[in-house]
Amino acid sequence: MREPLIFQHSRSGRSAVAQYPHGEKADVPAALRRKQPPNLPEVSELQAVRHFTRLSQLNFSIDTHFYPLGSCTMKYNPRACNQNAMLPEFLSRHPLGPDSAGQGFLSCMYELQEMLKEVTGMKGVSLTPMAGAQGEFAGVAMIRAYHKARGDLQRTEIICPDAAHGTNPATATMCGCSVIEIPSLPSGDIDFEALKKAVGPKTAGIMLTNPSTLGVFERRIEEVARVVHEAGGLLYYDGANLNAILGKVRPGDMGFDVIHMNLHKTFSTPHGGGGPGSGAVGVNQRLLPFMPVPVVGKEGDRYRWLDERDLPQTIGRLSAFMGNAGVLLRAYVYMRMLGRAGMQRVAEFSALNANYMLARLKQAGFDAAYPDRRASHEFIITMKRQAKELGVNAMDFAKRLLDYGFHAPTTYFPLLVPECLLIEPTETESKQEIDAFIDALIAIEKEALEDAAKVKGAPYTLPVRRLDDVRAAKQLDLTYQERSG
Amino acid sequence: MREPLIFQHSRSGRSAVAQYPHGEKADVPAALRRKQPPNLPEVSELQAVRHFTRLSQLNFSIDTHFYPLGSCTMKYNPRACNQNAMLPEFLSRHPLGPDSAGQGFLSCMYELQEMLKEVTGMKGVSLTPMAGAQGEFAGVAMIRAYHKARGDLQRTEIICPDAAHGTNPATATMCGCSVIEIPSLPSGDIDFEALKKAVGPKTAGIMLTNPSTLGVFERRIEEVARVVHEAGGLLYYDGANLNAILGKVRPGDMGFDVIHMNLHKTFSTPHGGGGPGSGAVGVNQRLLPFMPVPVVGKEGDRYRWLDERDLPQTIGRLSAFMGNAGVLLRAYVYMRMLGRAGMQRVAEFSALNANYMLARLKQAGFDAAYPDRRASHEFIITMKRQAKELGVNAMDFAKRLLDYGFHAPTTYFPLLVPECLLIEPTETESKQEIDAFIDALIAIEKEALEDAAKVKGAPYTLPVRRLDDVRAAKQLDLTYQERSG
Amino acid sequence: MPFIPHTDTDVKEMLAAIGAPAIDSLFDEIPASLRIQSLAGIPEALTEMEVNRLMQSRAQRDGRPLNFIGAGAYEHHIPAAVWAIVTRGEFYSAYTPYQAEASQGTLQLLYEYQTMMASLTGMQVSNASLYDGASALAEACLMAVRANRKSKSARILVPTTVNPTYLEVSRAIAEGQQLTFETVAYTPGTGTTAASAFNAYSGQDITAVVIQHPNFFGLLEDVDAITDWAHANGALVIAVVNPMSLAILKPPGEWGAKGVDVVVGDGQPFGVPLSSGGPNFGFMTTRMEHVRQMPGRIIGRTVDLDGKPGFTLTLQAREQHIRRSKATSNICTNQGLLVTAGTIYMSLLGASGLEQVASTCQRRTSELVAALTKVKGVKLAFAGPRFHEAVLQLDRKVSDVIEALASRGIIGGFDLSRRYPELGNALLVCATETRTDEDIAAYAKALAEVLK
Amino acid sequence: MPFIPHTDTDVKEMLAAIGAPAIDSLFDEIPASLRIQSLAGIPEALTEMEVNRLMQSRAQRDGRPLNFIGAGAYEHHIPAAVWAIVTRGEFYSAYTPYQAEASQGTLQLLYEYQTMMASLTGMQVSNASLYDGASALAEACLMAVRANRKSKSARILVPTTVNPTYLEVSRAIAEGQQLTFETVAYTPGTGTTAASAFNAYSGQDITAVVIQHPNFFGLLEDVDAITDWAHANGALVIAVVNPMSLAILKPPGEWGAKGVDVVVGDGQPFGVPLSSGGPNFGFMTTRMEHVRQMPGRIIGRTVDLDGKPGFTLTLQAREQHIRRSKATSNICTNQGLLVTAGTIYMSLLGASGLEQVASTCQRRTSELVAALTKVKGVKLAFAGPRFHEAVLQLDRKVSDVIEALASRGIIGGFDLSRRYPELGNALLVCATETRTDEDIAAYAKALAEVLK
Ligand SMILES: Cc1ncc(COP(=O)(O)O)c(C=O)c1O
Ligand SMILES: Cc1ncc(COP(=O)(O)O)c(C=O)c1O
Repeated sequence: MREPLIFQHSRSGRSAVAQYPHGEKADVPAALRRKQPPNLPEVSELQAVRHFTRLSQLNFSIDTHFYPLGSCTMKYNPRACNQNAMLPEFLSRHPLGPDSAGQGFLSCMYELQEMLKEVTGMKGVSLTPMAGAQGEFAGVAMIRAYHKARGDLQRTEIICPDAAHGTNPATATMCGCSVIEIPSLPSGDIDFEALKKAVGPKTAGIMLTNPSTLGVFERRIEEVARVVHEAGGLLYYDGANLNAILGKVRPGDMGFDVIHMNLHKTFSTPHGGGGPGSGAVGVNQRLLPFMPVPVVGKEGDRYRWLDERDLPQTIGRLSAFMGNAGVLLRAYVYMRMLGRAGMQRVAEFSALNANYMLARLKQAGFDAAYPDRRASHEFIITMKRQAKELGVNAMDFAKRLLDYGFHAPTTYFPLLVPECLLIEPTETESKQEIDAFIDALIAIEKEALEDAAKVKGAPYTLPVRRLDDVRAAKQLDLTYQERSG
Repeated sequence: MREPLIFQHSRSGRSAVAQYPHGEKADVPAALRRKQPPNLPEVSELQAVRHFTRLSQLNFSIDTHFYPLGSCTMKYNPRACNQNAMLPEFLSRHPLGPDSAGQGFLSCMYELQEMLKEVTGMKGVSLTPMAGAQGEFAGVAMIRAYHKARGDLQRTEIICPDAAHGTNPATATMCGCSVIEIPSLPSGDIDFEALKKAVGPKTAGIMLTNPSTLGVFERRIEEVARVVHEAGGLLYYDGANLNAILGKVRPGDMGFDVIHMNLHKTFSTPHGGGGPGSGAVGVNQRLLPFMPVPVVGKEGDRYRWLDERDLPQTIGRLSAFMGNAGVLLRAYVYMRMLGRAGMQRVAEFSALNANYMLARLKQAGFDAAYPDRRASHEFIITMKRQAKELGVNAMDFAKRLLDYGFHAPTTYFPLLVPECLLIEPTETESKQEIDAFIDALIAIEKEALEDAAKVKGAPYTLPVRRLDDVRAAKQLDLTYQERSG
Repeated sequence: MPFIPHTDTDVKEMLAAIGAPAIDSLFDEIPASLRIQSLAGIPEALTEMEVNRLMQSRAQRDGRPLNFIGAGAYEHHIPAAVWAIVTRGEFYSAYTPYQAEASQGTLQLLYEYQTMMASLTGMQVSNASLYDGASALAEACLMAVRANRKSKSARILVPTTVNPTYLEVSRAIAEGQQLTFETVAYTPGTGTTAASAFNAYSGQDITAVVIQHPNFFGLLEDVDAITDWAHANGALVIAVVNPMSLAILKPPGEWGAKGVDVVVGDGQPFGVPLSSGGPNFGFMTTRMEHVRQMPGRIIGRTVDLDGKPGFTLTLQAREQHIRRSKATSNICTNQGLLVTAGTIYMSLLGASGLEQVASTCQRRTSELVAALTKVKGVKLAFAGPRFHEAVLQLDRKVSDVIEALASRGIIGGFDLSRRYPELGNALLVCATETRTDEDIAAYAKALAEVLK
Repeated sequence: MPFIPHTDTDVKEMLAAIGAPAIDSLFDEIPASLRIQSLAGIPEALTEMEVNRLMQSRAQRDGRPLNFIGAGAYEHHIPAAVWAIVTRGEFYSAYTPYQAEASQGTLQLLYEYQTMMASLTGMQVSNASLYDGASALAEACLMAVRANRKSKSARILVPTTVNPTYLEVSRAIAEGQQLTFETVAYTPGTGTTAASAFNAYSGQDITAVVIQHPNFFGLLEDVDAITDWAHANGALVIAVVNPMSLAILKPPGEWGAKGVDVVVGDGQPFGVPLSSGGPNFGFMTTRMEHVRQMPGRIIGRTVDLDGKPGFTLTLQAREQHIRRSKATSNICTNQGLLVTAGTIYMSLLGASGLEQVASTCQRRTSELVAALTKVKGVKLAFAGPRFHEAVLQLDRKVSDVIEALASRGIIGGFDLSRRYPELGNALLVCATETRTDEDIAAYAKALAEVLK
């Protein structure tokens, strides 16, 4: 099924007239008035509904397919979270309404802050960052503010392992820092000797994901913390992989000073085809004064927003209001439904699924990037051998998986593992589903042996065949140019 | 895409545990206790969501496809109707709560009754019938009750034209009446002479759809009414085709004594994959005492249910409560959004679409069943010629249309037109969509000329090829037998 | 023009193709004398925004009182996933799966539903729904007349512990075909129907016996003995059940020595909101031998041209669109969307979830009864085993008490005094799993105030 | 186990395949000293039913007061169709379209969105969203520094009529990269920024000038003159706009002689509920020449192996996952689902619908101002042409008035007195198309009571 562009459904003079008032004319000085209407589609309500419903059907999603996209924690998004976040009172609440008219909402936010503190072992939480990357920004900005507040002005270097997610170095740059990259060892742990050499008086801090994006737990984390702290730096925890350790070990206990959490991963708020997310940050005692505002405070029975006046050393505001409130409500509902024991089960069963997959794939002859390590909630296999021997690379496997009815794992990330697939099943997938996926990988390898071209030509059963990305970037076509008839 | 049965996803010991309380044990005498749990699926919440989401995608529907199913009025179902009917207060209202706690709901129902009276030209409306067929039942039962109340006991014959929908004769039987079928003329009007012969002292009434299911307006309706009334019978109006005449002519003015309306057709409540519907009935003065209860009355500012005590001659109750309340709310919202002028436009544009399609198809060489007549909101083409000359019948065209991305029209109904397709575009479809459908029919005819087998083998692009209905009826497989593992 | 996509150009081109001067001329076959120009009594159109405001104010007027009525419609928790899926356009805006190939989603779901309902009730086959529980009972009685070929009487015995509205509906629907309904009184002390109450009819030509279990008072009936009596006397047995109760109660297919013949009820407890009483869905299951007498749609599994499995409407020769005046019923449009809800609900809960819900309902009702009977002026009418409803007797006129409770935000129960005058000031109450300790305490407190 | 599908058998089989004795041993690489046994501070799990009750009571506590604040978040009618589609699982539970072939729905929608936003703002290209309007302004400033190769100063001029929070956010985000923000005061009598106010900077190295239009007071700025001044002085122009206003106002692409360089704003007015301020979506459009400096995802149309059109993420070399520390921004997850809402909203309304909404908002605000300034103690601060917000001056402390109104169910406006002390007791009010005559009258009545 293909679907034309909405502009191709458009005919001049048509719209969904039940959706707007009629007969008013604005009073705008001629020089400021719009002359030519914008090129928006002119369609009926049914046409719009049909078009976007059909478009939706062209997507793979958690609700329709196994979606083991590594580092993204594509777990089931409980419908209750959406239903409760969309209660009419929550939807219609203006962000700038007085606190007295928002005690119900604020109480949820306050409790969410408290729960996140408990889960991470941190002393304070600010919910305002709107995604992981903004959480990272807040974290590194706090680290910088901390050093500045102490007059320690030359600390402008951020250390990142080579396995780090792209947002880590990009964030360091945005905060005006430079990036010192340190390598990973063949074991998957970071090169501790290189770290020792990298730290020094310019070290602002280190950004780490643990378990790392290599799908393994950094075993010498306590020593890492000691080395960085002794050098005067702080430790930033990229919480993208928090799912793996929920209730098993806490970043605060590992020695991290600041952390962001991807609530859209660990706490199962929807990914929405690209967002929204939420990158709530947690801090230890010494970074408390620097948290981004607003933060919810509780005074007796009453909740209120704490702002610049309460936290004069804050790094400031990162959004016009308070961040992605509706996402936070969803995370709150999810956490209440999981409860204490449920949180631990998240780590347990996501680890069980990942280690099971890894074991079975190894058994089937696939090459684990870190064959001697436990998987965290995810793991890497590399298709280097298949690429070399069969001419079928990781991307080919990924595309062929689509034909088998599975979303592909993350491909070619982390960059340091060649031809890699980063596979994260999450705890909400069943053994049956996982077995079917493993069987598909095995079947594709067999296909590749027999007929490599077939695999390289995949996908065949999707709305489009493989797309020409090079042409997309060279012959830029970013908007539809014809006007509607 | 195929999807296994939910039972095939099932594994013993699994369920969506967030959905129910835990730890209670019922207190049931041993002899009355269930021994063996029922064979319900054991799946996780994600598995259920994924399964049913995937199943949904296997359907054609108004929201995804043009669906010109004649006699069914598959028009756009505005989303506002659903949203408002699903306001939490409406959803949680118990049907047996006191009237004092339901004035908001009752006011909607009262106003709906009033609007339906206006639209049909009747004197009273009862909303309780749960679909068209139950509305018919209520209507014929009222006719019988009327005659009985007058002591006119021998009136047990119901006259139906041969074009009548199957529910009409079936209803007559359910009411203990016998059916006298009268033929239609080649013009599409009923055989007036046959009617005159059919009426007499046993005539309870006549059931008519006007415009008829032949897609044409019964031109001699006033004479028909006179003849039936003079013979002592009453006229029943099957409102399935009310869409065609909304605001143009009223059944009450035509001389009908009782009418049902399919709110799920004319008033755009969703068809839901087979239902629910609503078959509200309207009556003229003389049938008022017999209406099925409950009916909403208004006393001063207050609304209350009228029941057996208020209408002692009522034919009684047809449902445990008051019918399909949620459907009625949707119809109410729809009618308020259409308003006075919008209702007339329903008839105008459904007629415009139907007549345009008919004109273009005739031009393209298709055979209209009633080529000299105006189409109502629907019309019939017959594939008799194609069946004979090309060996490709109406069903083959219907199945091949599915491959072209259109739901098929109604096939082989009315029974008296051979190889017929009853096509009802509705007013909410655009000229573009209609043109595309016409082009598809033309293209299929061309295919049939070149390669009849191709058309006869259709569909090719759906989740299944053509299904073996004979086997379905002969080798009954009505439930899945394996227990879950 | 709300919901109409035509541009002026479209209209011009279309009229030209038709050869008509104006849209109005398309109605020229309608006698001019009958034509109307406008619908003066219909208000002007509202925009969606306006209608939302209107409906919100209507809804708010009714509020969300705490509900303690059952009496055939039960407030249960409905998983958010249910209606999120049910209202997907592909289910919501499709129709009866006449084109099976384009409706496999609905058809497969219905096949799954049939499997679940058959198993839940202990029967072999299920149809794809009837309108509601009450009309399903009427259809079951008509079916029994067709199925019980040995009986000529069309007499149906109905205990008075069957929901009185169900009986009324059955009368309204089936009496036209000359069925007669005769009532069998319950034992005053117990609120249940003694099998011996049927002895008066022994040896007579009885077509069918209806048993509601749990009965209208929420009590468990002696279903085995009554079933056996009926079969011994050549009558079929029609069970009316609350499907939720079947999670813990023996299914009708196992009642007595042979099991019942037809099972009906209302599927509302399975994922369908109260919504002022509808739309719900009626269900019906039966033995395979009676399948051709069953009314309503039935879905069968078959194969396609390639031999692959698929689903389709089957046994259509029973239905009105084929058999017309000889059909098993006139039903056409049924309650498909609600069956969709019910099927998703059953899938989410599973047998163990349903058992938990049913068990909790029973416990909560016991707690409710305990709390309310502590209030002065309240006593329990019947002490026997029950599911989740109970009859209380008050020392005050029930309708007054109900109004007084309603003004305190509590919907206190169903007033039995009109239908069962012999019970005095009797109130039927219900607590499902949705009622908390606080809810129950709030009711007890309000009732104490009202009865003070 | 909520949301976990594993049966006991599964667990056993899986552990066996792994060769691990127990699930806990999967964590054996974590230093034992760090392991915790439980999360004592987390409450026990609630069932969905329990959480629903909890959230309903929280929501009811806040109620649905009548809202008259704008200040960056606007209450508009949202067609029911929008969120019915947005929350479909295929949109709701998908992620960034890394596998283009399996994400054509999201990708095509984003391409359509880009087309609409580019046209609405009068620019050539759009990205696929940023977090919100405020952070979009910060990103635009950073982008201007990259794009304005002639300027070395990284100085950005910002009128004080720009939303003060937007400026704060820009500072928080961009100052780390050594941008400096300098404010330009508005003309006290008019509430707008005179082009002449920029003259002090003529000839200096200015990287960019920000213009918010309508400005934070709801007033229309002299956009042409300011744009031309900026371009004449080698500065780029960043427009901050309310997209709704563009239905009636000249698009930034046409401001001055050449049009602006970057347009940002918050898409919230297009189908996104207020929802305590988020999630909204930031939009950004620019000229084609700057496309490689733009942050965020961009979708391009291309062809597949068979030459058929399709959509894919493009220009990824700007992004963090490829360019890492040299990326145009660190943004990764954006606000895709809200863009979905916005795109459906724009499609339903079309240009004429948006024009009606925008016009009605303006009218309603005029009526609100007329009604409120009739109240004793209230006067209008600025009389010039406006969109749908206005500054009122009261004879009482604004925060007290706001609290008093809130207790009457009215959210009366945004208190300007902290940000703009020079305006005295100033209140920023807004009425959109959702406010009826009765709403406005209710506000005027309540205000009169409060100010009595
Ligand atoms: C390891 C890691 N860090 C950071 C991020 C950035 O988070 P976000 O996409 O929410 O900005 C991601 C996810 O995309 C990630 O996987
Ligand atoms: C002409 C006609 N009459 C009666 C009916 C029966 O209505 P329902 O299906 O709502 O019972 C229908 C529709 O199916 C119909 O088309």
